Parts: sequence; structure tokens; C-alpha cells
Amino acid sequence: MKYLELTVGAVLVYNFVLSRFLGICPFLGVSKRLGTAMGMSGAVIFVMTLASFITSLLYRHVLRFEYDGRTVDIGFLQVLLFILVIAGLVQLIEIMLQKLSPMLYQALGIYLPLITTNCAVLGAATINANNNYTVLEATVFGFFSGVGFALALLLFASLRERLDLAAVPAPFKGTAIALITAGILAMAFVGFSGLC
Amino acid sequence: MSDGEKTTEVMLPTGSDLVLSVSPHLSAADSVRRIMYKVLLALIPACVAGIWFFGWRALAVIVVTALFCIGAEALWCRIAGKPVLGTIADGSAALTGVLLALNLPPEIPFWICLVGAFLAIWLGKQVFGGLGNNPFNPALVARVGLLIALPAAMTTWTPPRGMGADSPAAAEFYSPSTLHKLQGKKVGLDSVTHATELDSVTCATPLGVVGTTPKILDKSFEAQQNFQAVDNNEMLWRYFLGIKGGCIGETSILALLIGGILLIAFKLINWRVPICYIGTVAVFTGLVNYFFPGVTPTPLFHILTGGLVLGAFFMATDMVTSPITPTGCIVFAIGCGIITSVIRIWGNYPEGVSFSILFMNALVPLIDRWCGQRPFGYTVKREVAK
Amino acid sequence: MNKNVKTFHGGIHPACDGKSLSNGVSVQRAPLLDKYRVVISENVGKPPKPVVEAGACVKKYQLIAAADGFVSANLHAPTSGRVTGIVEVPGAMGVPVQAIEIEADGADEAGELLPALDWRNCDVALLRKRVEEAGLVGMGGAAFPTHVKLSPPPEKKVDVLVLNGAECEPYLTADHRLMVEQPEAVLEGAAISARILGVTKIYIGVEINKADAIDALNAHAAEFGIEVVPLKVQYPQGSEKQLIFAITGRKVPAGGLPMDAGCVVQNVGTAAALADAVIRGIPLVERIVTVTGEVVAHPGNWLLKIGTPVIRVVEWAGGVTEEPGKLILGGPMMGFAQKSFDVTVTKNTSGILLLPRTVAVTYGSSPCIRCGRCVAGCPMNLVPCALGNAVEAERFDLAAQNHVMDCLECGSCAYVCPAHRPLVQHMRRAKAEIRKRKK
Amino acid sequence: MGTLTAAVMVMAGIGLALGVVIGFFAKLFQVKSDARVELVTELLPGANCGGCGKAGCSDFAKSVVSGENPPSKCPVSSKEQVTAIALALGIDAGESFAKKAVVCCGGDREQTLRLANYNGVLDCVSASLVAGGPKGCAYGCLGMGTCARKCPFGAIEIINGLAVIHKELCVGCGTCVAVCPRNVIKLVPAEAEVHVYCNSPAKGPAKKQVCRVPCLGCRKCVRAAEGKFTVNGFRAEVNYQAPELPTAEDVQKIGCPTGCLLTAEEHLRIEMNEPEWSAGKDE
Repeated sequence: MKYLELTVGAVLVYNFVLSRFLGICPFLGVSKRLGTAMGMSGAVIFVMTLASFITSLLYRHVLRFEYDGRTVDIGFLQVLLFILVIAGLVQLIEIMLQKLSPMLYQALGIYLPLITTNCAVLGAATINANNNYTVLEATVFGFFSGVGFALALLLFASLRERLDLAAVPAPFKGTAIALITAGILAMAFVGFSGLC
Repeated sequence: MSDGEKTTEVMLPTGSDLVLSVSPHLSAADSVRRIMYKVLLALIPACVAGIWFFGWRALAVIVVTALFCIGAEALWCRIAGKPVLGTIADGSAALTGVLLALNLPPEIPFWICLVGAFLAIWLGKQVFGGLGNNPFNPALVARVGLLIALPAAMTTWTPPRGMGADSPAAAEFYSPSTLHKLQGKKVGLDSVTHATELDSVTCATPLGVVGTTPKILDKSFEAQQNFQAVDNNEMLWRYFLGIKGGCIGETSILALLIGGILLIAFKLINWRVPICYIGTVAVFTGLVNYFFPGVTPTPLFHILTGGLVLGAFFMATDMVTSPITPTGCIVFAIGCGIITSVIRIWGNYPEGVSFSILFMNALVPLIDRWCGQRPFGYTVKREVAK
Repeated sequence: MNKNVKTFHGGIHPACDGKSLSNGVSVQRAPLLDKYRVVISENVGKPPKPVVEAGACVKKYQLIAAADGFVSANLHAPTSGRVTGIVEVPGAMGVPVQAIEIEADGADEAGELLPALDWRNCDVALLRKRVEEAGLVGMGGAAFPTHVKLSPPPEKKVDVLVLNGAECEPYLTADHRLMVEQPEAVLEGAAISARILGVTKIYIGVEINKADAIDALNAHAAEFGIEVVPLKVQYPQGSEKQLIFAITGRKVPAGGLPMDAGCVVQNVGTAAALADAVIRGIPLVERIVTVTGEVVAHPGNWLLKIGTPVIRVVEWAGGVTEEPGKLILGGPMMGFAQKSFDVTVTKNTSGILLLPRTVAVTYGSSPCIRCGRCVAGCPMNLVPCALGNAVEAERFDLAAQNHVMDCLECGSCAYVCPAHRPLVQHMRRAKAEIRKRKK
Repeated sequence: MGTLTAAVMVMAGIGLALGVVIGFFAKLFQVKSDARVELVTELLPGANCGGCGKAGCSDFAKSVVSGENPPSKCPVSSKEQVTAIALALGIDAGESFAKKAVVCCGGDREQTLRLANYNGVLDCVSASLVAGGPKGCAYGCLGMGTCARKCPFGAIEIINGLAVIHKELCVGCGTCVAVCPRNVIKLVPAEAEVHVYCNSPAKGPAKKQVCRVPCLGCRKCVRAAEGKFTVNGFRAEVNYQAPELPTAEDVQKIGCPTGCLLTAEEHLRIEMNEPEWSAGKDE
């Protein structure tokens, strides 16, 4: 039951993009085409899961450990350490993508390195730490947060593809209408509040 | 005509007035404007029922909101340099206005109607390029926007005609103090002070009552009886007729059904959509009710209360914001049904129709993509080969 | 309604079919004119090469332009007279085309005819050659050379011949009158085509609003072993792919030809002309044309020589009651609007339609409201409104992805569109752009 | 162990570990890329007009680096820009012919007959698919502005139902030439001043029926200015390959009877100064 709550919470109720307003940069930047959005979603799910797993390991076993009978607490390093780890992970993915899927690499462009500083990934790691999730819980939470991000991104990308063909007035073309759409989408997600 | 010499002059065409256009050169008689007016016509029974149950105030809300919407549309067209009259004449702004009004409580202040009208027409429709381009149902954008921003005003319900203090289950719908006040009138207190006090009489909606009733998670007798007061045959009949608190348009299921049948008769909607939507809610809530009778009332209660019928017939079938293929429409309706049920049973909001349709609106492009139909002459294999 | 009536998926039911204007009027023979302009490039494929010089005297039925290559068709003189030269005339598609102008001598004197053939017993190659010599083309609309159609490549197994007597276009009654007045010619032509193709199964599909035609055909059909199939009144019942599906249940694969489904489809008019060519040795120089429309004084059906100017035909039909808003060659659903009355009758002109402005549709630019009627009406199961939107945004890649190339341009989508969007124009644009890009 | 030591050790340890892993992967998944392509792309104008025949500037840069195209193939780059690219790559710049587009038609709404009232999509390509468009002349400019909408440099204006090119904005990328369904736009040497504003190969009388400013093929220009004009069928053309191009004086001297032989400035001036067409005056 706990995991069901984690799942529903991460995907719908506290959706990273539409409820917590984290990860807006790739949400706006990589949502012009559905195909790219899918690739980005996959990358984010992967990074978030892995980052959640590793950072929760670090949080539980490195940031606070027993040494020589004393507890050493270096919790103040939390943010610093998390950023370092996430940056490293993204670097790895970028290197691998460039080789394995140059098309996706091209399409993601600048947004891939931007996951490095993506608040969503760091957010997931921090939320895990704040809620004191176990490593398994944190990994599940990270994965489904990624899925929630993917859901929002896919919905948004498909909407934007449709808006591409719409007669949007010139002043609202591009990011303006995208933000309005995102706002209405977020309104729709409010309906899920209270589910867990 | 006489045979022999034809003296009558034959009039030959000069070809000076020829129109050049692409085939086909004929068209069906229907137009966008006619469609909008037909939907408006189908909404009349619901409007009449709303006015009957909530009085002239409801009429005022409907008229004022429709006028505000038309005004908002005119203003936008004026600013954007679009033809004002032509855009208003298609009736879509008026339709949005009436739909929005039917989704508002009867005692709503008029300034909220104004805000709603601008939300619907400007934010819901015109920024996307006007009629046909909006991915979300404008009336629902406004309703959900208002519900989030002004929750108190949007959930203040007034009792309809025929729901006095002596009506069945009155204790469930009125707070004790309100009930007192209402009963006080029967005894005959000072009428002047009483009238002003009566203005602020509020009641709960059946779904609201259910939402505040503590859930019982077992199958005990208490669980079976948990919703007995609001979910029994007599009450269901009253809900069907429209004697329940709620938005102007969602009271009388009878009137909505008449409108729905009109829509189907005009061939404006696919009858499968409302059936699937309502059916999904019935099945979902039915299953939950069967296993956990203390968690949610019976399916019939869910169908007859709240905005389900209004939403199923008039909102989920909105052409612009629902999928284009028949299969897609069914998927859309089932999705709406599931989300509505989930929100009603477990969510913070007692009612989930608006949210569910708005959410499914966002899914429409994906549904369109995945529920497309296979063109004539294609087999699965060929498509892969292509 | 008859349960056995066959049909296809999708399509529309036009409210006003206009057939009653002319379906009871017998075919009339046109008077002789002093001048005919025979359009050279009227068939699909290569235009034939003129074989007569300016000033030459020709007899009726004499060859005036010879087929240039296999996919091309002979052209014969519609009357006797003197060739004045090659002139440019407005074509039915709007672009100027070359035509051979013949000044009639008034004698209408026939030249030497081809020998009559005993089609039941003579060599099939001889029959096929005759079809080629007589300059037969599909008279339903596309003007595809008939001999090409009757020579399917050996790897395609053709076992069914479908005769198209659906005439699903509103207003047109030429095929209807032909079937009523000359059922034997139609049936015999079908039987000859079947012999050329070597098939035994012959169907002739007729919409049930032409009960008299069905009766007339049924009176003789058994002699030729032909089955008359009544079809539901539904547009576009006469489209090849839809007709084959309705009658045989086979589906022509996308991008394929009827022969890919083992079928050959022939118009009833072509079949009758084919019978004439084989049995009497008469090449194709005249055809039945419906002259109709609300503004025509006396709508009717006329046997017209190829090369007759449209304005003369209108004159014979009693002129007009008011200035027409549209002149259409062909039917109202797929016919071509014309810019002037100087166009001439060609081998594939099935109708001359004059519509008042009030009846003809005016296309607007209002946006799609996604009502889905075009989706329900598309006989090819496409999503026309989405294609239209893609074209409006000039996203031809999207249009191609959504199978715009399979569009028939039947106009069902535009007919039902409540926003009156010029969808067929969008489809044509998309197809043109995609073809251009493929090059 | 003090907190400080622990912190330093943890950070250093994890940083080191990550560095090693990333270094290993970078070696494992190494991708070769050509820096020169990016360099050339930067030096190109970035208009992505496609005038070079490639899909955008970066595609063209690739072809320049691979030696498929000389840098001068880019019609938009100035001579200096082309030289810069050639210098950067150490290759030959290639010979450059600056070109400009010209709409070879003078048949605006006033001059050329419209045979029918067109009802449909206001786009030249779409209109040409409906019986060739409403214009009486089957070869002239339809004036619905497809080229103007497609021009990446905003050099085309529709005046009175006729596309007119503003020479100073045109870079000769050829986008308009590719989209025009009537093939009425031609790329000519940038220095050419005089053009024949008629595109119809039809016979003189036929043209005269539908247009007030057709080229009648009278050969007056051919006779008056030796070698500068040719007549092709029934239409005169400027011989753009000739060593000497016709000048404004030549136009004066010839005195074209219909006025379809004009300098570009004169043509633009006529079209700009004509009274705006109004609905009542048509036909």
C-alpha cells in the first residue's frame, strides 16, 4: 500500500512538473516534437531512478556514518554531493547517447547537459532525503517521479504538436502559448489532490 | 411549346459570373453556426429546469454569463482585428457562456461570472486561435479555474425548490443551524428579519454529503448503511427529477436526458460516448460499492448526482476537444469515467467530472495518434513495410 | 430497404441528387455544327500525334491523330469536312490544350469503317487490336486508354470483370439512359471485354435508384452470363475501389490498381462503345452527355460528337433561365469548374452541369471544429480534417504520413464539412507537393 | 576523524571515482566529430534558405568541408564571408555569380483579365490546381503570394495582385523560383537592370485578349539593340548571357509598344503608384 501511495503520489498528485513545478526547463525545451519528448522522458526516468538510488545510498551510508564509535555527520554536504553525483551520471549518459543514438543526441541538444542542473533530479534526491525514504522506497519514488515527468512531457508534447497546426495569434506563438497550456494542464492535475 | 419554328429567344449564358472552385460543388446543408444553435437548443430543457428549481436568479446567471462571454469574444476580436460580428454569430461564445453558467452555483456573484467569461473565452479559446483550435473545453477551463481560485464561492449551494426542512434527509443536507432557521420559518417568526436570513441559506450537494461521511472499510452492517440516508429509492427519484443542491445545469437529470436525446436525434453526438462514460462510472463505482459498501454509494447514486450526465452529454462530446475517430471517442469516454470515479471516491474534491474531462482533453492528441483508423486497402503487414 | 443491396464503408448520401431533372428524358441526337474542335491530349498517358495537315479533307470516322506509344489513344474525325489546323482551346482542366479544328461540310459522310468482327469466335488478339484502333478510353472520367486496361500484365491474375453502372454522381443520368435504352450494347460490350480478359465472372453494379435500368439489363443479362448487382444509393459507389469492395468483397491494396485484386472495372459507356467498335467497326467519336442543372431550360441527355463546344449544347437544351454561377464538366462531386463556355466535349465528358450560385457551395475559411463528419464520410478511412490542417500549416510530411496519397478526391469530406473547408483542394495541394518532393 | 576530514575525503573520493568512470566511458564510446563543419556553419549566414540546394546551412557546411560544394555556392553570403570560409578551410572560394530574382509578369489586377471569380484557398499552388487559377493568362503571376510568404528575406511584396521583388532585399536564394507554380520567377544576374515582364509563350493575339501589357513578339527590341535580346517563340527575352546587358537608354530607344520591356526600377515604380484595386472595378 505504501508503494501504491508512492506511485500515485509521484505520478499524479505531486507530479514533478505540474504540481511541484520542477524541471520546467526541459519541459518547455524538449516538448516541440513527440519523438524527442519520448527520448527525453526515457533519459529523465533513467537518470532519476539511478540518481535516487545512488543519492539515497550516499545519504544513508556516507553522509552519516559511525567511525571509531562516534557519529560523523556531514549532512551539510548533501546538496553539493548530490549535484556532483547527478552531474557525473548525466555526463555518462551523454557520452553513451552520442555513440548509441546520435539522432536522439542531436534532438536533445543542449537539454541533455541541462539535466545536470535539472532541479527535478536534484529535487527527487532531496525529497528522498527529507522523507527519509529507504533505498528501495527512494528508488521507486525516483522511478515514478520520472514516469510522472514523462507523462506530463508526453501530454504536453502532443498538445504542442497539435498547437503547431493551430492558428495561434502571433503574440502568443511559441513559449507563451506553451506556458498557458502548461498552466491549464496543471489545473487539470489539481483534481487528483487528496488521492494519497 | 409549339413544334415548328421556335420563335422564343433562347437565352444563352455569357459566362461572366462563373465561380471557379474546387470540387465538390455541392455541400450538405449543415454549418458550424447551425451546429452551435442546435446544441444551444438542446440545452434549453436543462436551463428551464435550472430556472424552475433555483428561480429567476438562475436565469440571470445564465443570461449574464452568456452575455459576458459574447462580450469577451467581441472584445478579443476587436483587439485582434478579426471580424467581430461574424465570429459572434457562429454562436460558439454564447454556447460556452450557457455551458459555463450551467456549471456555476445559482447564487454566484456576477463578478465571478465576468471573470469566468474571460477565463473561458480568452484563456480557454482565443489565445489558442479561436474556435476549433482550443485543446481544452473553454467552459471547463473557466469552471476549474474558478473552482481552484475561488473555492468558497464556487461551492456555496442553495437549496432548490422542494427541498424544505421537512423534505426527506434534510438533516443530511443542512447544517443544524440552517435547519433550525428553516424550521423557524414554519413556526412563523418575524418575517422581515427572516427573509434576509433565508437569503443565506445553504445546503450540501449529495456528493458533498458523501464526501464528508467517514468511510467504513469493512462489509459490516454499518458499512452497508453508511450512505442509506442519501442513497435510497426515494432520494434517487428526487435526484432524478432535480430536487438536489448543485450547479444550475446539473440538477435535473430528466431535463438533461431530454437535451441529450435531442443531441443524438440531431446527430450531433455519438451516443456511445455518454453511454460509455456513464457506464464506466457505473461499473467502477459498482465494483467498489460491491466490495466496500461503506466507501462509496451505489452506481445509480453516482449517475444521478453531480455533473456526470451534464458532462457526459454536453462536455465530453464537445467536438473540438474530443478525439476525432469513433474509437478514440470511446477511449476518451472510458478514461473520463475512470478518472471521475477515482476522484469522487478517493479525491479531495467531491466531484471529478470537470477535472476528468479537462485531463482527458489533454490526452486527445495522443488518443488521436494511437486510435487512428487504418485506411482502406491497408493490412497490418503493409503498413509495417511502408 | 432490400437487405441484399450491397455497399461499402463510409461515403455520403447527398440530399439533393438532381437526377430527376433528366433521368426521364431520352437521349437526343445533336444537330450538325459547322465547326468541331477535337482536343488532342484528352487521355491519360501520351497525347496522340496528329496525322492530318491543315487543309486536308477528312471523312467521318477517319483517323486524325494516331496513338503515340502504348498508353495513348487514337483520335477520329467526328464528321466529314476540312481540317483548318491545330488551335489552342481551353481544356477541361483549365490549362490551354491543343485541338484539331474541323470545318464540317454538312454531309457528315462516313469514311471506310473497320470490318465487323464475330467476337465470339475470332482471335482475342484481333479484338484487343480493334479496341486499340477504335481509340477507346474510359468514359467514366479518367479517360484511361481501354486497350491498356484490357491487357493486364500476365503476372496479375484477373478473374472478375466489374461493369460500373453505379453512376453515383448526383445530376448525371447519361449512363442511366444508356442502360435503359441500349442494354444489349452494354452487356455485349461487357461480354467482349470479358473474352479479351479471359474471365468468366462478370458483374454489373447499378445503384437501386435506377430500377428501370436494372430491369432492362436483367432482361438480357442471362444471355451473356452477366450478373446485375443492385447497389445501395451511396456516394462514391462508382469509385473503382469501393465498387469492387461492394460487389466482390475484395480490397484493392493501397496504392494498387483494381487488377491487384483480380478485377478490371469498366464504365458501361465504354462497354457500349466497345460493342460498337467490335460489332459495327465504329470508332469512338460520339458519346452520351447529360446537360442539366437548375438553370438549364430543358435538361436532357444528348448524343454529342467529340469536339462540340459546350455553349452550343446549352443552346440546344433551350438555353438558361438565369445566368449560371458555375459551369461544371462532369458531375457536381468530382467534375471540374470551368472558366468559360468555350470548352469542348471530349471522350470523358459525362455531363455539362450549370448550377445557380445559390446551389453551388461557397468555400469559407472558417476553422475545423473537429466534428468528425469527414472521418465518417471518407470511403478510404482517412482523417481528412487532420490532413487539411496539415496542409494549411504546410506540413506535407505530416500529410504524407497520414496517407494523403490514398485520397480519391471524391469530395465526400468537403461535402459534409460544416465549416465548408476546401478539403479537396488541400488534398490536391498535398499530393502535388509530395510528388514534387519525390522527384 | 574530524568532520572536516570526513567531508574532504568523501568529496574527493567520490569525485575521483566518478572521474575514473567517466574517463573510461568516454574512451569506450568515443565519437569522432569534425570541428570544421561547426566552424563553417558559424561563418555561414544561418538563414537556412536552402538556396544552395542543401537542407539548411549546417548541411551546406558539411558539403563544403567534404569538398562537394565551393563556399561560393551559398547565394546569401557576401564576397567577404565566402572568402572568410575559404580562408578558414584553406580552399578555393569558387567563382561567384550574384543573382537576383525577377517576376517576369506585369499583369496585375488592372492589366490582366480575371476569367472567373475564384473561390478557394488563397495560395498560388492551390489555386493553380483548380483549373489553372482564375487568371485569363495561363502563364502569368497569380498574385496570391505564395512566394512572398516563403521568401526568407521578405523581399517580395504583392501589389495589386502581382508579386513584385524589392531588389535591394533579394539575395537570389531561389526559394521563390522553386515554389512558384507558374515558373514566372527567374534568377538573373544581379547587375541586370532591364527585363521583359511577360512570361507567356502564347501567340500575340491570344495574349492581347487577356492582357494589356503582353510581349507581342514584335522583335522591335531585337532589331533596336543588337544581341541583347532574343525571341523565343512569341516572346522576347533579355539575353542575360550576352557580354553587354541592356540599359535604361536601350529601353528608351526601343520604345516597347505594350510597355512590357522595362527597367526594374520603372516596373516597381509603376506598380507602386498604380491606384489600389477596388472590388467594383474588376472585369
